[in-house]
Amino acid sequence: MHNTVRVQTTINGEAREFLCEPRQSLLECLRDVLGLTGTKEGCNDGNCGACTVLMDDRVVTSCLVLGVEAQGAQITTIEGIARGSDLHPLQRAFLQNAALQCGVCTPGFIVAAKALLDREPNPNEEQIRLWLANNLCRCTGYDKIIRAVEQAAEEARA
Amino acid sequence: MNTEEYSVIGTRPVRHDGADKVTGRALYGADFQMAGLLHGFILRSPHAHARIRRIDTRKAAAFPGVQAVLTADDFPQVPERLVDLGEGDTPLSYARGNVLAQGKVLYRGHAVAAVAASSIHVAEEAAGLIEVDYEVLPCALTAPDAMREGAPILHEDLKTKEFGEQTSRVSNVAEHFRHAMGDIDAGFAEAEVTVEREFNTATVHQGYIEPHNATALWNNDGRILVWCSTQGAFVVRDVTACLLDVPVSRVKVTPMEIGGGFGGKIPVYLEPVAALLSKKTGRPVKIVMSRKDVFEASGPTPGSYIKVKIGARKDGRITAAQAYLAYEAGAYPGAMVAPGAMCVFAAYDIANVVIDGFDVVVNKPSTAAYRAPGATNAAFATESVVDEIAEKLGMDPLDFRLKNAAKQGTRRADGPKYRRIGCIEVIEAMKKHPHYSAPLGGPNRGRGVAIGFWFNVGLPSSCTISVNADGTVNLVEGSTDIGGTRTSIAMQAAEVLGIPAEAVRPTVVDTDSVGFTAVTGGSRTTFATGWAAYEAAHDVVRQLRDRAAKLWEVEAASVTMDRGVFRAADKSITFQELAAKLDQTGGPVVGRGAVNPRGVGGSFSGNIVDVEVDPETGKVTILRFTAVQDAGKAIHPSYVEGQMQGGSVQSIGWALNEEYWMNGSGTMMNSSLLDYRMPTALDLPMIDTVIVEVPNPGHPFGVRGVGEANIVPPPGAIANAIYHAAGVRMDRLPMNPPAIMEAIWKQRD
Amino acid sequence: MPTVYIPTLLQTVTGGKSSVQVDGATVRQVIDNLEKFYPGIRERLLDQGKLRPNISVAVDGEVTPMGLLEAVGPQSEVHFVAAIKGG
Amino acid sequence: MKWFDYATPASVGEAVGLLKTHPGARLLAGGTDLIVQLRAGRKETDLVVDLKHIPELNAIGYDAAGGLTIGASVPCYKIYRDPAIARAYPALIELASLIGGTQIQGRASLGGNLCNAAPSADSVPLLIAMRATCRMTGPGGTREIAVEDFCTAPGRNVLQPGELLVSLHLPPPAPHSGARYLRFIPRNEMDIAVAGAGVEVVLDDGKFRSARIALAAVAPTPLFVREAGDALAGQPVNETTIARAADIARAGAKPITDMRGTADYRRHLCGVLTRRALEAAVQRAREGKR
Repeated sequence: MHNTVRVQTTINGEAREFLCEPRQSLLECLRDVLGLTGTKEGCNDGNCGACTVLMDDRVVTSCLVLGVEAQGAQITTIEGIARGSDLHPLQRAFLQNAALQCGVCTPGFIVAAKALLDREPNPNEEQIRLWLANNLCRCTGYDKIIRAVEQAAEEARA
Repeated sequence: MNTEEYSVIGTRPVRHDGADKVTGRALYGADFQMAGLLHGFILRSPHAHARIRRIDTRKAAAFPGVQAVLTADDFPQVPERLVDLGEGDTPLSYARGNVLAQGKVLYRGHAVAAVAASSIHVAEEAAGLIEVDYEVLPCALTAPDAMREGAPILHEDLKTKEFGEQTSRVSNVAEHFRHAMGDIDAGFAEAEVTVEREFNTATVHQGYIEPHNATALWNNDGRILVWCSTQGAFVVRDVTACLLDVPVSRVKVTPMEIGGGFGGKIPVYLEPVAALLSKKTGRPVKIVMSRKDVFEASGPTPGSYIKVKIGARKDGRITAAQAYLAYEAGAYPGAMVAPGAMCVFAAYDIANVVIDGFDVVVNKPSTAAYRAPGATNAAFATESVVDEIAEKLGMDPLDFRLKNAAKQGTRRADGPKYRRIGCIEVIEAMKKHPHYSAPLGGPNRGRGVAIGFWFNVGLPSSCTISVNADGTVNLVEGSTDIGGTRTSIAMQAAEVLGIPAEAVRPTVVDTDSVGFTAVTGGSRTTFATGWAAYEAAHDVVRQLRDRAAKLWEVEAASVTMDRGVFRAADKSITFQELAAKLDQTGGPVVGRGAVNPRGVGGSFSGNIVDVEVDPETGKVTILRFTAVQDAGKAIHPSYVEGQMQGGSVQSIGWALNEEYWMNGSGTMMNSSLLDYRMPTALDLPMIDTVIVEVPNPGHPFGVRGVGEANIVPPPGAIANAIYHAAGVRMDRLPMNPPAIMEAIWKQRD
Repeated sequence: MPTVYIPTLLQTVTGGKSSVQVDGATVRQVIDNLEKFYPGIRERLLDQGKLRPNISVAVDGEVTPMGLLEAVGPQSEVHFVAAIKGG
Repeated sequence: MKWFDYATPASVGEAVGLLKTHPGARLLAGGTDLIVQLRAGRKETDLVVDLKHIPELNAIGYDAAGGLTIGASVPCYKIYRDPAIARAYPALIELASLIGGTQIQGRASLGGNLCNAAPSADSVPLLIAMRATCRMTGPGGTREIAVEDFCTAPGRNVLQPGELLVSLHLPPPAPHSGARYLRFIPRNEMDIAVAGAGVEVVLDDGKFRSARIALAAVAPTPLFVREAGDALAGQPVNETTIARAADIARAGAKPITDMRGTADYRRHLCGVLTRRALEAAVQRAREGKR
């Protein structure tokens, strides 16, 4: 007989507990079990980055993580990026630079970019492009996204 | 209104839906949740062409957790008629056949049956138990293949149409278009240089990041409620009603946020299936395509075979041009070859022209629109040949284009004369740009240019505006917002009302809550729905003038309004002050605007591109890219730039790497975002933009629409740059490393 | 009298003529009058009294959403073109 | 995806025990191949065994005398963040940085890349060139083999039923040595190698003391072209000798035509990439940066 698994984890700083089937991805668990639909599914095989979340000290595509692997982990999703009612500098910079059109890739880009700025507060254009190469955007041509990340980095340093 | 004195138009406010979209709160189609929701899964054909002998669903229906299974037989069998799919009229049987195959499967990935179950995993597993007995047939995969004598026939009843005439030829050629003007033989006889080349382009996909999705509930009152990601909620309503044989008023479609479309989210694939599954189960059913489904079973844009011949005199004047275009429609007619044939020479003023276009069905997914559909393939061919002629004449490629550029009064081969257009202004802006004269700065580098045209469209839009007591307004509209159109529409209302963009709160609503509004597509939304907002705002102003007149006890005709201030004689009152006095002057003020506009203004665009070609691997690096486009009037310049950059980059992908890589039996071998190879951030430079503004006299603010023309020139510009870098003229898309290396080897032999 | 431009593939009906002058104050009247000179042409343009699917009419260079009801002036040019939508 | 159960053994012994009771079990490290394959139905299993709770499989150990040991489940990002590896094995840092993109590197492991045994696996040619060995434990105990002997066919390897890869071992870098892996992909990231070449050279007074060359994506398995490296031993370092080794590597390739490239094109790339990788490795050896 198949059993679902109880997973205890921390999501956006809050202790959460949920039941899931081992075959469910972390992405499915976030969206369908926990109602955190800000994390998007674009390809379900790790190649578009729309489902990017932070897991402990690394950035991952949540479609390639099983929900059961979240046991004991610290997960940060797009819902945990804003600081209370204030937007994160990256979120503000995305808006000011018109760095989103349809917006479906935006959560993944912001989460991935946050991980970059947390590690490298002063990235150059090449570093930003390399870091974000696992995130596809089909609307913007990336130009305004790169500028938004540059602006957020500048603001964070100021 | 004096165009120099806009206070809102031309500024760059933060988009109204911005906060929701950077925090993850915005709800897209797949985010929709509802109590009792079931998950649907669609079983798809493993064959590109086969007759369905029998479908046995019994094992699937008996699988634990399965609530319903259906096939095409479950659709009501209604008499054949035409149905508007949002991109023109199509026989109902084609629309229905593409939603669930009837009798035959015509491409790999063609929907065959559907299952609703408690979870997506259960539905998928159960679908695997459906037994389908196929008689596999030979397939035709390219236009030239499908046009061959003795080619496998997809539709036994399909006969070639020629402008309303049904010929007697049973064939894969659904339609033949022809445009002729002048005397083609005399034109070529006059030419001193003639170049004729053949081109092949691969099928490519729009590549939106969000897969198709739909949730439907067949409610107990008989109404069908749909939540989905679509470019046109009313199209979904009308097609769903038609396929399910119910009146349109029985269907209500709520458009959720949409994760990209580019033309690909106009067709309806899932909604009628979800609705029927809901009818069978009494519960809401959600279906989401996988990425593989999106590639294999939604609508890519046609692959094509094109032949272009152009002749010119030594003075640089083009004397004649001829084109033959055969586009792959995919499984059902509608290859967008009509616009391809209308655009192929649209940038030039040529007296003697013959253009033949063929709409050819093949065993690939039924194609859909993709940003200026049909024009990019054609421009790749034309702009390559134009470049070659300019080179043979020893002329600067932009001067050559300028000398032959279409302008107001130029007659196109399809007949009509252009009204005011910005082709010359775009080419002049390219010439003036510092990029055009900048040094290339290294070996194996080359610069290319190209131009392109797209018509843009009008179509109906509706909008209402209600005034709030605090001096803001609520704007209700029906155009799903794919790239910031809430804001570009709201800004036009704000301009009329004399209030800030932020004081307009735009909302996209369901099909019960606003008048008919056609698709977000054809570069029409800022143009047409913006126009509806303009009309609605003027309606509000008219009513507010009456209110001011009442307040001041003067004739309404004596009240004027300028920049949000109403005046009569020595009296004045601001929009905001007056908004607070509505109750005492007659009650709420609601304005309405509904348009089906004429005055559509086509848009020209051009690129300058520098590339470096690795002579040992054939790999192309885009070093610098400048996009120029005539916007008419840029309402929100940031989002105009964004359209130009996005269209350019999609087209760079089309030019260099993207393609449906089909094996001989019609299976797409690279149906993942890994192997389909859309450009990543690391593959590109910044995309410089130049917005040219030649106002469209047909629109109150001069808007032309900017969503599409930008995708047209890049493949030609890049091909020309590759030639100047590596000495090879590429005659196919994609111009990927192996193709370029082969061309280099061939040239060395 | 308005000038009607005959699409290339319809010129079989007009004996090769590429433009024709016919009376009419609306597109519908123009087509009705055209039919008198060139029997059969109406059927190529209309189906059950409506413009055939995916055919648009342009008057003076501009595609009109009014179709057959569009007014036509004495100096007007009338074209029948493929309907364009877009992405 | 079909149902499976999930286990998190805490030791190699426990994992081997699970493999014995569940012959159809699949091992999960980063999951970037396995989860995709299960979802696409290309693999099935009744039990996924997560290896990330076994200390030995998740440790990195380095000392100048003994060399480098990398647990089979160590994700790429831990390798490229490790300063000791960066000093001693810079080519390995580059390698860990080019498998997938940022997010994939947060999960994918060299051990997983090796066990997946794809002909195009990016990590394997360099590991072969750098003389890496594999440590495997199973019901019959522990054994070690050279990486070049590990893959046997597309998707197949030498692991016996019940056996698992524990770690990879690299010998300490030889003096005056340099290594480099170059691959060709149409995009600049997030792509499968059309062809790849991993090399290591050891120099000695203007000559090659030894060289090892291995290729990706041009044979049913990652391909060790021993003869190409051997041809350099004792030869002077110059364009001619390097070109000759590249020719031999190209001749050794047995590519197929598929969506990623034609056989001719891939063979051609083997020559180009081998030459470029050798030049880069020589440069590195001369600069003392390995």
